[in-house]
Amino acid sequence: MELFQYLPQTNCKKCGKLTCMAFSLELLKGNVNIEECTPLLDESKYQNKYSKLKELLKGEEGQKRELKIGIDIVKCDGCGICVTICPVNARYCYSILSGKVADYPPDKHQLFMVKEGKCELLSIENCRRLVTEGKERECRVCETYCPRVAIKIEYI
Amino acid sequence: MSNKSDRIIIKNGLIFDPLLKIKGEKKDILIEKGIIVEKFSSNNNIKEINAENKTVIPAAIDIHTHIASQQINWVRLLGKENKEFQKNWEGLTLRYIARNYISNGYTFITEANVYPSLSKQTIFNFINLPVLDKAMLLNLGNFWPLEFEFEKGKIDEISYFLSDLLSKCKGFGIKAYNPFEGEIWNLNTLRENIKEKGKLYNFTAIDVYKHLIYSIEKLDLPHSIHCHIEGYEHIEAKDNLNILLEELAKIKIDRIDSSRFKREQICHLAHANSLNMDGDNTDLIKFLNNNKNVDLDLAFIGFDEINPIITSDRRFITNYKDSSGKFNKIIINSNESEGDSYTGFRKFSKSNYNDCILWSNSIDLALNIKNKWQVQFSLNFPHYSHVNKIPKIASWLLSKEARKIFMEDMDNKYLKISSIFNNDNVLDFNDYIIITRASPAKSLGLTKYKGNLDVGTDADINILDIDITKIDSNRDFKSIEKAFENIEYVIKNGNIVKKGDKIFLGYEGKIFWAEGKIYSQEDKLRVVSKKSEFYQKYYSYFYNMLENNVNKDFLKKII
Amino acid sequence: MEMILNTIRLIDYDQNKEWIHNDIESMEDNLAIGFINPMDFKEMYLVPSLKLRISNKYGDIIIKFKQGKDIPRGIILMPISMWSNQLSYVENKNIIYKNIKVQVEGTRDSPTKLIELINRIKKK
Amino acid sequence: MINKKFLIKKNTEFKKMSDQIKITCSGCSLLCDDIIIIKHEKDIEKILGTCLKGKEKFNQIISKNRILNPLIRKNNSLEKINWDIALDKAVQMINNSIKPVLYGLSNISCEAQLNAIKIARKINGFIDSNSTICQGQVLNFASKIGITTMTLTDIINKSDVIILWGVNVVESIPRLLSKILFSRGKFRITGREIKSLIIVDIYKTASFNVLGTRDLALIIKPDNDIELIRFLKKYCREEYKIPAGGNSGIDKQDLERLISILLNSEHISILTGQALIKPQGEGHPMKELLELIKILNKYKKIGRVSLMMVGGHYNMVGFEHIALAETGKNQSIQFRNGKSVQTEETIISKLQNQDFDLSIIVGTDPISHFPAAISKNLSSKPMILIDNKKSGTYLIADLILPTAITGIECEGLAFRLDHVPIKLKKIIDPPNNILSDAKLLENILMKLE
Repeated sequence: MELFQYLPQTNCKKCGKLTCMAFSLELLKGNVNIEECTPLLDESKYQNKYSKLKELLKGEEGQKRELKIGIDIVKCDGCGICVTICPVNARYCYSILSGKVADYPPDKHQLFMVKEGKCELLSIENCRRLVTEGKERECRVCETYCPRVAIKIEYI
Repeated sequence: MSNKSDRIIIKNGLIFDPLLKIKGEKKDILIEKGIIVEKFSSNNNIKEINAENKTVIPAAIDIHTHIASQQINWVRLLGKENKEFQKNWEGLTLRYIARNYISNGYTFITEANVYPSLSKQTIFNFINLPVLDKAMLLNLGNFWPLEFEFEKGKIDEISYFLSDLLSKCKGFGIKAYNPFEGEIWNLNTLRENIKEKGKLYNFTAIDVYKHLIYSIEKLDLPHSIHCHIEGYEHIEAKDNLNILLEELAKIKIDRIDSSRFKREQICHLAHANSLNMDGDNTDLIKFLNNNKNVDLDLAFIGFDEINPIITSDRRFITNYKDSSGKFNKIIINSNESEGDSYTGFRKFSKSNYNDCILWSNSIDLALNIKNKWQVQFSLNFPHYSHVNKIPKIASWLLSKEARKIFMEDMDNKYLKISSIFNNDNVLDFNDYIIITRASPAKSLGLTKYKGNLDVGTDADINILDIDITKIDSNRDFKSIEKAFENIEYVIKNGNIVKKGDKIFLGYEGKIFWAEGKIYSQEDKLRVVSKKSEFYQKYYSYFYNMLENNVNKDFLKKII
Repeated sequence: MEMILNTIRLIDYDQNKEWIHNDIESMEDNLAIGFINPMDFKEMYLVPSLKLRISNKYGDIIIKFKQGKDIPRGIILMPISMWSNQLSYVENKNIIYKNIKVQVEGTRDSPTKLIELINRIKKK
Repeated sequence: MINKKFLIKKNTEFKKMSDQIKITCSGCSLLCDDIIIIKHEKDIEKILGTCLKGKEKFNQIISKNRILNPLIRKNNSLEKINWDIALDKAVQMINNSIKPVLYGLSNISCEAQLNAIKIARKINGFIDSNSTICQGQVLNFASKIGITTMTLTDIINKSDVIILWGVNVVESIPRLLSKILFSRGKFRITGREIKSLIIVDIYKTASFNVLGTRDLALIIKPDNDIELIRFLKKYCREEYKIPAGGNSGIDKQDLERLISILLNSEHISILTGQALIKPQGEGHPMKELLELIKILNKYKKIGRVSLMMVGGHYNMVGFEHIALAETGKNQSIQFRNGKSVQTEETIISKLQNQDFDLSIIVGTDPISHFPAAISKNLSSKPMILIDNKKSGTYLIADLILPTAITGIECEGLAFRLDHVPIKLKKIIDPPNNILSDAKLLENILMKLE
């Protein structure tokens, strides 16, 4: 999010992405170079922002980074809020819509499952941050709403 | 207990059995293993009851009561510290209900308003309700899972799902209560009439009634649809009634089995006395006299000290005004999106115009509908009257004298328009037996088991200590009242449950249920699995949770 | 110092859970505990090694304590347990579990043992 | 919203479907009926879907805390006895007493509750359940004022505002929020985005972590609930003329928002807990809250406000319903000559005045819940404990009769916190052929006759 603040935010599409938000996400993952945002380089009014961005990305530039959803097993109490709130889960399983436990064995798209009173991450491949439907998502619902603050989304 | 003998013979009683067309014949009745038989298989251990100069009739059947549901519990809760309620209804406990029903000659009752999600509670109470046989009607007025089918008119799908739902909940029939009126739950407005299309659904309440009627006929359920007309006890109901009757006149259903033991109606109107609040019943009477396929139960008002309100009609509660302000406590309970229920208290009064109309409507309809088989006696217990008012109510029907005496101190405004006061019609004793015993049994599709004294039916019998043939019921209503006040014998499945003043509750009744005729199990499975998905999506429990596992001894499947 | 005691349910400090483990030591560890605001902590000149003595006219107990910045000033929270029950009382047929006025002070004594609580109750 | 082609493609590596059973968890009053158990022969291999609290319930089966034999206290230590002697002893103790009290009953099935009521009727005893000091008080006020209630399906499908008033559901009923707040209903398809949450509490509990931007957090001063409710009662009719100073520690801005939400939402579900059970000053917050709901429902142009009490024990509501149907009263029932009589007493006053000579505790742990003064009174008289696990009461009781765990080792009916009956299933056999609560109480009842 911090990265987004220092972009032009004009959605000029010169970088090839639809929005500046999308570009910032790719930037965070390390898929694109900051130089691909041409206005930042060309226009003098963005000079400040460009140098700030450079600083922020220092040392990490160019490296491809991986999404990780960390679940703190000690804190987790198995309330199942992450299972219910995750939009991917709800799309593939009826019972999750009304907050119920999903069928077992789980659907291959399912991200979270509660097992033995603790939350378990089944697979991350279908997370909305990775699989997009035409529009980039900065989805953090599971992290935001975890009452135990047990979920952490980060890029390593 | 010495009341348990294998064989009972009731000797020389005067039999009244309208279904078998017996009117006051002297006959013996033989009971073996709880069933009426032609001949005993052995002559050991026979108990003899001498019924010389006594009247022998089938036991009574209540087609519309509220006795075992969550709503009743709310009434009990509200009445916990209400002295009048405790005095007159003794907390309305299950044993109290059973005791009162038995002492008034009843052996079968129909709980008329059960939400599928709460059916477990009803079944639990049923099992603890001694002696009486019972059945419950599922309230599917606002049943979302069938929304799509109602819209498209998919009769097959509806009937498959209804059948499965009934067999899961152990229900007996279907009740429709203000169909899809609950869709506008978020607005505090009411729809104009039942012809109005929904705001969220593309169908009308009439469509729901119609599709349910076709589905039930397809399943051939013992009882037809049990219709509650929206806005009862208010002038609005008249419109809705006329709309429904108009629609019903168009429906023609051919039945293969058309014996006189089979129900004729395709639609049953619940507590029909509350529908024409202008006091003018001519249209309804005319319709019933011309159409065999509708019948109705009449809930009589007993003018008790205090009466619980048990309803699910939002229109009723919106219109209900408690003039005294004494009974403004109401418990509103919304049940799993299947509908709301409202409970409270009120007092019927002879000086209230509306209450008098309610009272007279039931008598008017009972007297003027020609075919008594289209009329059933009920009390909407405990909503309209206590069962112990039955002897009094019987006298109003059987005697003009009794009516006149009772009407003397009624509301003046009402007396001015009343036609009852000068109506000379009375029911004869046989008609009374029809509307309290035989007709409810027929309407519920129970003639094989109840409501008559044919060989092979359950031995559910009342013996009255009175010789009806020697009495002019119009004049001597007091003695009839007395005979009904203390029924000498009540026999339930060959067990004497009431003898004189003594009532024996150490005997268990059965839960009657029906599933209907299913033509294709495969299709049924398909529909049910589709519908359980709906439950997964929107309900707080799975569809399979509705399953009631009841011990087989308690159950009796009709179809 | 006068404070207000509120008994609460916490999933990590739940007495039912502790009874299931039936380990007296862990029970004393997890149930003889209170939570207070760091500001109150400072005001009472407490150090983490100290214990708290909580008392009112109904009883007194010694418990460990933890700091929590979300807890309002002047309030001490305790999971419902035998320990907190020493301070709760009955008023007009109602059991008062919440907002109990108590005296709180630091002490070097060790927390009250379960067996002592049982002995306080058991008087035949 | 759901695309059909993604459905029903399961991984084959998982176990066969036949090994899994859907059961109902009896860990708390939510009675989740969607718990999946993977059974391996006779043991439970995996438990899916339960929260930590539910998991604890399953841990109980093999925990060292289980009571497996009838026990009797002799010379301050417990001795094992066999079942016949234990039952005889129990019957003897009951027959010797004149004023027995039965208490607990909210952690057993409805069938067992019914048998307990029958026993109380038989021995002319006094029977009361945990709900006297909890949920039942709401119903008592409801019987005086009236109440509007709802069930979970209504909240899922209709609610747009959920108010947690003095209840920390994240700690007490962990799965409740995922079912009611985060679920997507028929009229609330977007789920959490369209549902807002209001929390009223005295401190920032764990429940506050689920608040979003549209939500409202109200931290009030202790014992000020009644102030706030009275304030709302006054101001919900004359809109937005709120005094600048706010009320009960909440500032004007938040109060304005609260009142606007209360008046303009379609379906408001208020969930309350133990915090409102205590009288505050001269009034009672629960009474005021019920009156507020009544006023709101009258004056609101659209929608409805309804209330649900959040209790902890899994069948607390069940006792109310069973007792109402059986005796016409929901709690604190005194039997005399086989009939329930009007009484002002509750279990608390009975224990406080030592107006009893035997206590039969069923499925609860009063010693750990009651104030010490009352526990002392309780322990001064003979006590029979019927339970499946050790507890504070276990350390005091004179005769202990173990039972099976309902919902795991025996079946039964229970009522969810919103008064919906739910069936509990049996999945494994109990150890040592222990009887269920219902059966054990039935045996005692039969021996009494």
